Amino acid sequence: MTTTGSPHTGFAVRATPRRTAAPAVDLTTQLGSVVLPNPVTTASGCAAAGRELGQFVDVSTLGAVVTKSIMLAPRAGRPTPRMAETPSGLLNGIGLQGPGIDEFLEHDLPWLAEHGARAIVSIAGSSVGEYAALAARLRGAAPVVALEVNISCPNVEDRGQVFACDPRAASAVLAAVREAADPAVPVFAKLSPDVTDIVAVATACVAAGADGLSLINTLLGLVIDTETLRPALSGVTGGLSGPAIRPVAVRCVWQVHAALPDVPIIGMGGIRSGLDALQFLLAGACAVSVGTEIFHDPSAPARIRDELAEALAARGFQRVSDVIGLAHRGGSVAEGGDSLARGDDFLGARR
Amino acid sequence: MTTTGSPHTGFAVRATPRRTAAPAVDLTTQLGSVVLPNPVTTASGCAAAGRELGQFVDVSTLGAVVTKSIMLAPRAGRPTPRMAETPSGLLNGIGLQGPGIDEFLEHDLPWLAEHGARAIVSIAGSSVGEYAALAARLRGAAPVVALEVNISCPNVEDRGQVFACDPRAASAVLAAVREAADPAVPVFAKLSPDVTDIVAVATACVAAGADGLSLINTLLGLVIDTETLRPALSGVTGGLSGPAIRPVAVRCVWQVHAALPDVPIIGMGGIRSGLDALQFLLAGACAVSVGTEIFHDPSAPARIRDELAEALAARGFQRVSDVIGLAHRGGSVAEGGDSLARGDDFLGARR
Amino acid sequence: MPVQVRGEVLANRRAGAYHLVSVVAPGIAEQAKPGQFVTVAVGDEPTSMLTRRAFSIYQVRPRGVFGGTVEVVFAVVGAGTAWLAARQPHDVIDLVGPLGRPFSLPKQPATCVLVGGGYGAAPLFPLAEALRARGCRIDVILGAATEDRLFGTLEAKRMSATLTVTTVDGSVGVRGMVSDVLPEVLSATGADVVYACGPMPMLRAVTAIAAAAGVPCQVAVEEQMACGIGVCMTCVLPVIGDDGVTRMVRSCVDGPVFYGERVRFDDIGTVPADAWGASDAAPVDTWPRTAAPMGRR
Amino acid sequence: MPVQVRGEVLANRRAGAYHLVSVVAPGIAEQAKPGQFVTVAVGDEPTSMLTRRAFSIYQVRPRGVFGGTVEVVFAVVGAGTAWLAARQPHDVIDLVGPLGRPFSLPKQPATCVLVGGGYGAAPLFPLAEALRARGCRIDVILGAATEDRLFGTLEAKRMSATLTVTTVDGSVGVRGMVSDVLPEVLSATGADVVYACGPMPMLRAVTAIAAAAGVPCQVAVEEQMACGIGVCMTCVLPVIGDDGVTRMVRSCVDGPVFYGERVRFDDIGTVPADAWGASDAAPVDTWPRTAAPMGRR
Ligand SMILES: Cc1cc2nc3c(=O)[nH]c(=O)nc-3n(C[C@H](O)[C@H](O)[C@H](O)COP(=O)(O)OP(=O)(O)OC[C@H]3O[C@@H](n4cnc5c(N)ncnc54)[C@H](O)[C@@H]3O)c2cc1C
Ligand SMILES: Cc1cc2nc3c(=O)[nH]c(=O)nc-3n(C[C@H](O)[C@H](O)[C@H](O)COP(=O)(O)OP(=O)(O)OC[C@H]3O[C@@H](n4cnc5c(N)ncnc54)[C@H](O)[C@@H]3O)c2cc1C
Ligand SMILES: Cc1cc2nc3c(=O)[nH]c(=O)nc-3n(C[C@H](O)[C@H](O)[C@H](O)COP(=O)(O)O)c2cc1C
Ligand SMILES: Cc1cc2nc3c(=O)[nH]c(=O)nc-3n(C[C@H](O)[C@H](O)[C@H](O)COP(=O)(O)O)c2cc1C
Ligand code: FES
Ligand code: FES
Repeated sequence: MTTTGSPHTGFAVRATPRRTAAPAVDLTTQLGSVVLPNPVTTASGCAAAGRELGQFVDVSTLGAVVTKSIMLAPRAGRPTPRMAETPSGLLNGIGLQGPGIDEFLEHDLPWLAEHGARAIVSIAGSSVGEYAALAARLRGAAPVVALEVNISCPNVEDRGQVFACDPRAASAVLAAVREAADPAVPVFAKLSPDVTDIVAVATACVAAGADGLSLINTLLGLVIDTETLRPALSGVTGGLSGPAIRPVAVRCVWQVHAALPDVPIIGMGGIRSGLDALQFLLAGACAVSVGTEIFHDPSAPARIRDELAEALAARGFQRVSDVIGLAHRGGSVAEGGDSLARGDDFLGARR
Repeated sequence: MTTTGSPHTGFAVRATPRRTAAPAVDLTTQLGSVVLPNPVTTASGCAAAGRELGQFVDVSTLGAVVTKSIMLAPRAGRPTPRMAETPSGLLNGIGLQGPGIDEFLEHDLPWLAEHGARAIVSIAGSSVGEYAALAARLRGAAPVVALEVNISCPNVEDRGQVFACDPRAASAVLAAVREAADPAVPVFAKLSPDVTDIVAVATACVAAGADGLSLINTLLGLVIDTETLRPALSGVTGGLSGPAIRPVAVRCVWQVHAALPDVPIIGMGGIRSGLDALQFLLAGACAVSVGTEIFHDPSAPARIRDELAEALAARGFQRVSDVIGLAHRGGSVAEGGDSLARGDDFLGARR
Repeated sequence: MPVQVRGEVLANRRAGAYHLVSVVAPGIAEQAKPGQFVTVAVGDEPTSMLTRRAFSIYQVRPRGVFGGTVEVVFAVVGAGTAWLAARQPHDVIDLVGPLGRPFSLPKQPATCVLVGGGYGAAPLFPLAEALRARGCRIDVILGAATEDRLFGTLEAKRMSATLTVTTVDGSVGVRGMVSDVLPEVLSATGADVVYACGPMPMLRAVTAIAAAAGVPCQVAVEEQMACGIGVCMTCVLPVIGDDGVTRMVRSCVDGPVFYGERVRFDDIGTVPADAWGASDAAPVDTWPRTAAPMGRR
Repeated sequence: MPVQVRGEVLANRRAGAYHLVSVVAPGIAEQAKPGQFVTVAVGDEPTSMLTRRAFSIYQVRPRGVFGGTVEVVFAVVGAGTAWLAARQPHDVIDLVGPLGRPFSLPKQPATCVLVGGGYGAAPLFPLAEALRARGCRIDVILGAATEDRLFGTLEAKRMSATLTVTTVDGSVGVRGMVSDVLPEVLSATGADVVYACGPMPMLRAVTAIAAAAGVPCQVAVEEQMACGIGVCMTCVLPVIGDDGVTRMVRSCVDGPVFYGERVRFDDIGTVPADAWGASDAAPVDTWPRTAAPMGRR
């Protein structure tokens, strides 16, 4: 095994020599009707629309670029401060600053097309109508391969209730988007973990027409600055991301995959390494998004893709599809691994 | 200022010299009818019943010892593995292993009494009746100063639904416990963050008779072992604790205090330092519990108490009660701090 | 184009209240222009500190026995800078740079006043070098709270026509702030342009004084940054564009150097109502989902 | 009583596949008994690794120029041990110890067979010293997967009547496992007692062989530990008490040394149905709250 992984922290020990030749693993993965060359994408809001990231990563070699949630109109976002670092996490409150759909279609998508990238476009609205309008505007736009519907937004038509926190509101959005969008383009609903029953929300979205699910958006958090004695973010609360939330994210993917095994899932939340990505695939995701880790390491998406290929090869897998949901099933490979890691081979591995 | 704090990570820079003389801050705090000498307690399940911790900390000098949730009968808990380390967190699935109330009353409480500690006894049951029976058994037992009702347990009478995830089930437990318990002993409901609306659960518990709230229990999480390709814990999912969850915990305290400003709150979740504890007080907690950090530093509760006193003194506060909920209000001290931390004093502090 | 390199620490030493760390960083050293910055990944892996720390580039040596090197000057303020201060020679650190827009240099020889607050002096030295190469006259003002927080006074003296030093406590130089001496220096030198780097309130004051004197002014700002490369939108501030429209622009890629009069200093920490995309409606956002009062002040 | 100390690293060196680190740890060194362990806080602050790492105590020097010192032998398996391996002399690390129950020593001089697997050999050396001080005869078996994972063969040879070495790959000594040679050594020496430390399956095999030969046996187990001091209940395994009742006992405070025949090796990783507090009812627990199927295998 070339990667000495710590199963507990998910960290590869850097000292371990890396396999140099690219292992022959089939990385393609299927998201509903779409086939991606590999399962590693960027998380919405963590790679803008790909251009800046392009300085560090060849965006055409990623599974897809998931773009920052776009709204109909340009939007200035929240006042600063917009972030606070937390232990193994990041709290942010950007407020969906963005150029609006017109400029996005004019400047951002073409750049992605020119550079051979596949785009999963994230859309956000404050009413069901806005979501539908965005989906309609994106019909036929290249290089869009899927839509991701960010429903962690307050519904201005319903006392600011967040769509993702209510199965009915969530399904209203997804039904409208599925209706308005290009029928050939799969629609993913991006869910919030801040609910009592994420399976209920997932099921409602799928029933309304979502082709897949993106799990998870950030957790609602708050940091108080102990010097100012006030909340650190101008918006008081913010969204918590990063490795801190990874166990929550893997749990959500696990639960939803267990309940809806045929629905494709894009998993995300705290992925820093190929082994972290592997956890999400084993839990049931078909693809993963890398978010906050990009801020730590701008070449992370490419690195994680390569580490994942290596980790799969080291475990004797030839295809990504072989591991999707495998942790639910166990099976011979798992059993073999089990005994090794537990030291059941006696004086093996570790001694 | 003696503590150079990082407002973002909440970590005191260790290199900073510590004030040696104990600062004259009044640390007493009031939890309903009970006055504690200071706001720092141990979190349930992270200090057993105090005895082992007593090797590292004089338990009589803590605000209180919150004991591991006790059930009516002895309980073997879950199979191992019971833990996985996660980034700045810990996932555990102990399964409430414990000796049962008889042995607890016979061996554990007397030890705490002999050693001058105040006990907040955490109780857990699988039916409303079990909770009530526990509360009744604890009537008149010294040195119990409060009960903490751990309602993050599945209700065997309702398809295993967790009490804390349903305002009605939660209030049924709290009503029964309040009824059965010694009227002089305040009853705290310990809530789960894994709900869409924690304020609704909090409000229901208080309406049912809870004198206070403990926030928060662990977040539901899952780690997959990338060697065995299976969940790392025997129970598949587990509870996520540690600094990773601190922003979620502070947010819960903030929301509940905003909605129920007169209800005393014991805050917890990832407290590692006096500044972390201060965040919880500023958000509205009257006391705090130190959990996972005890595993990292067994003398943490005493250290955190001292660091808190220092941090209060350094900020010019004379009483703990002056800071409870202060972050909601702002005010002159906050304004002063604000300008300092922002560098508004021009070439001040940082340059 | 910025690059990401893992380079060996060559030296890490104290300079008054600051630390100077020099790192082998080929690719960064060759490209760096005055006013640009680097970001550093902090903490041993698996680190709990996810965001990289930004530092202005002080010295670069594009060639050398070890390849190009980059030097930064920093103050220890929290866990990340404490970690950096503890790095030893041969330790390897991860740098990304050069980042951001550099200072613009005058096309003709000009009289330039350089104003630095504390470690904000650092980027002024490579700037001074570039200006001198163009035949500019350089006058420097360095200010700090206390003497040990002045950086580079000796070096500044060497490369400037005049050096004025201020300290808030008066321990050395003029008691007061750089803004107290700037009007005098501007008129004495007949300055053509002002360059400034330091805390935001200093930049605001310098900008106001320069504007009053009719002297154009460039400022290098310092805003909290989560990514440093333009993908996250944390580092914004309200800046007036060529078209007169205020936008919340990213200080990491559209800055950190701005024309002072373009920065709406008084509105930093707000979204001005006339900014592009600002809505008068109640702030609609991704995360607030509580019915509880959540207003900040 | 265990203490918590912050002590300087004196030395950190390689020994085959392992690292040996010695640390100034007054208070721990003076109290330590063979079979006890220490825990180490890993990672620079603010560390992302919350649980301390446990290591058997190898050598202690209660007095010395630096005060008492403690030495442990460890393999790098993950981020925590990688961090520990990178510590330099003068670095300070945080130790808690001595923890756990030590090996019991025979009251009379006896013939003792000590069996160590890989780094499990470490606690056998202080044990051997204590046994020799009581006039015991010592025979040692050390086994490992490969030669570089054998620890302390030279030292073992010096202090034992006989030393038998096994490696799985046959690179040195007998090809095979310690359990392959143990029956022979037991009968050849007429052993009175067996002491063993190593991976769980080895301890199970050693216990079975000793039981078959009618020789009492003490084993030092290694279970995942979150706290190491008895407060968390992660480190349990099913052990039969004096009263014949199986309990899930904490290996950190009730162990790590147990009488082999008391440990229900075959039931490790389960809660036996006859264990104290085991319920036949569906496992009731604190956290599962999904309606989705959650069964493990
Ligand atoms: C463009 C730019 C150039 C800079 N140049 C220098 C320099 O040359 N020398 C120097 O000493 N400092 C410089 N700083 C400030 C430096 O980045 C911070 O002091 C440093 O990030 C603090 O890290 P910490 O972990 O010690 O503090 P913490 O307070 O623990 O940091 C927590 C988080 O807040 C951020 N943060 C804290 N303070 C600042 C700050 N003042 N500005 C931006 N982000 C901050 C950190 O990046 C981190 O994300 C510069 C900042 C920017 C944006
Ligand atoms: C009583 C006792 C004595 C030990 N003595 C030694 C010794 O002398 N030499 C030595 O090399 N190792 C010893 N170990 C094992 C050692 O504690 C682990 O190898 C070490 O914790 C791994 O840490 P890591 O960060 O490198 O690995 P990671 O896998 O990243 O650790 C993640 C988590 O799992 C735990 N963990 C991982 N492996 C083990 C293990 N084998 N046993 C217990 N917990 C584990 C860690 O403590 C940590 O909480 C002992 C363990 C125990 C319980
Ligand atoms: C700065 C920042 C901005 C984000 N913006 C968006 C967004 O616009 N739309 C969205 O659906 N998610 C957004 N997210 C959430 C991420 O896409 C992702 O779901 C979350 O951060 C968890 O993944 P991570 O831990 O890898 O970052 C944002 C996250 C961060 C950190
Ligand atoms: C090992 C472990 C066991 C716990 N057992 C209990 C318990 O029995 N009852 C309870 O109410 N909470 C229990 N908790 C939750 C803690 O009391 C606390 O709410 C949570 O861990 C968050 O605080 P922390 O981050 O400081 O640990 C346990 C936590 C841990 C880590
Ligand atoms: S710091 Fe991320 S956009 Fe500027
Ligand atoms: S490790 Fe915590 S009780 Fe043993």
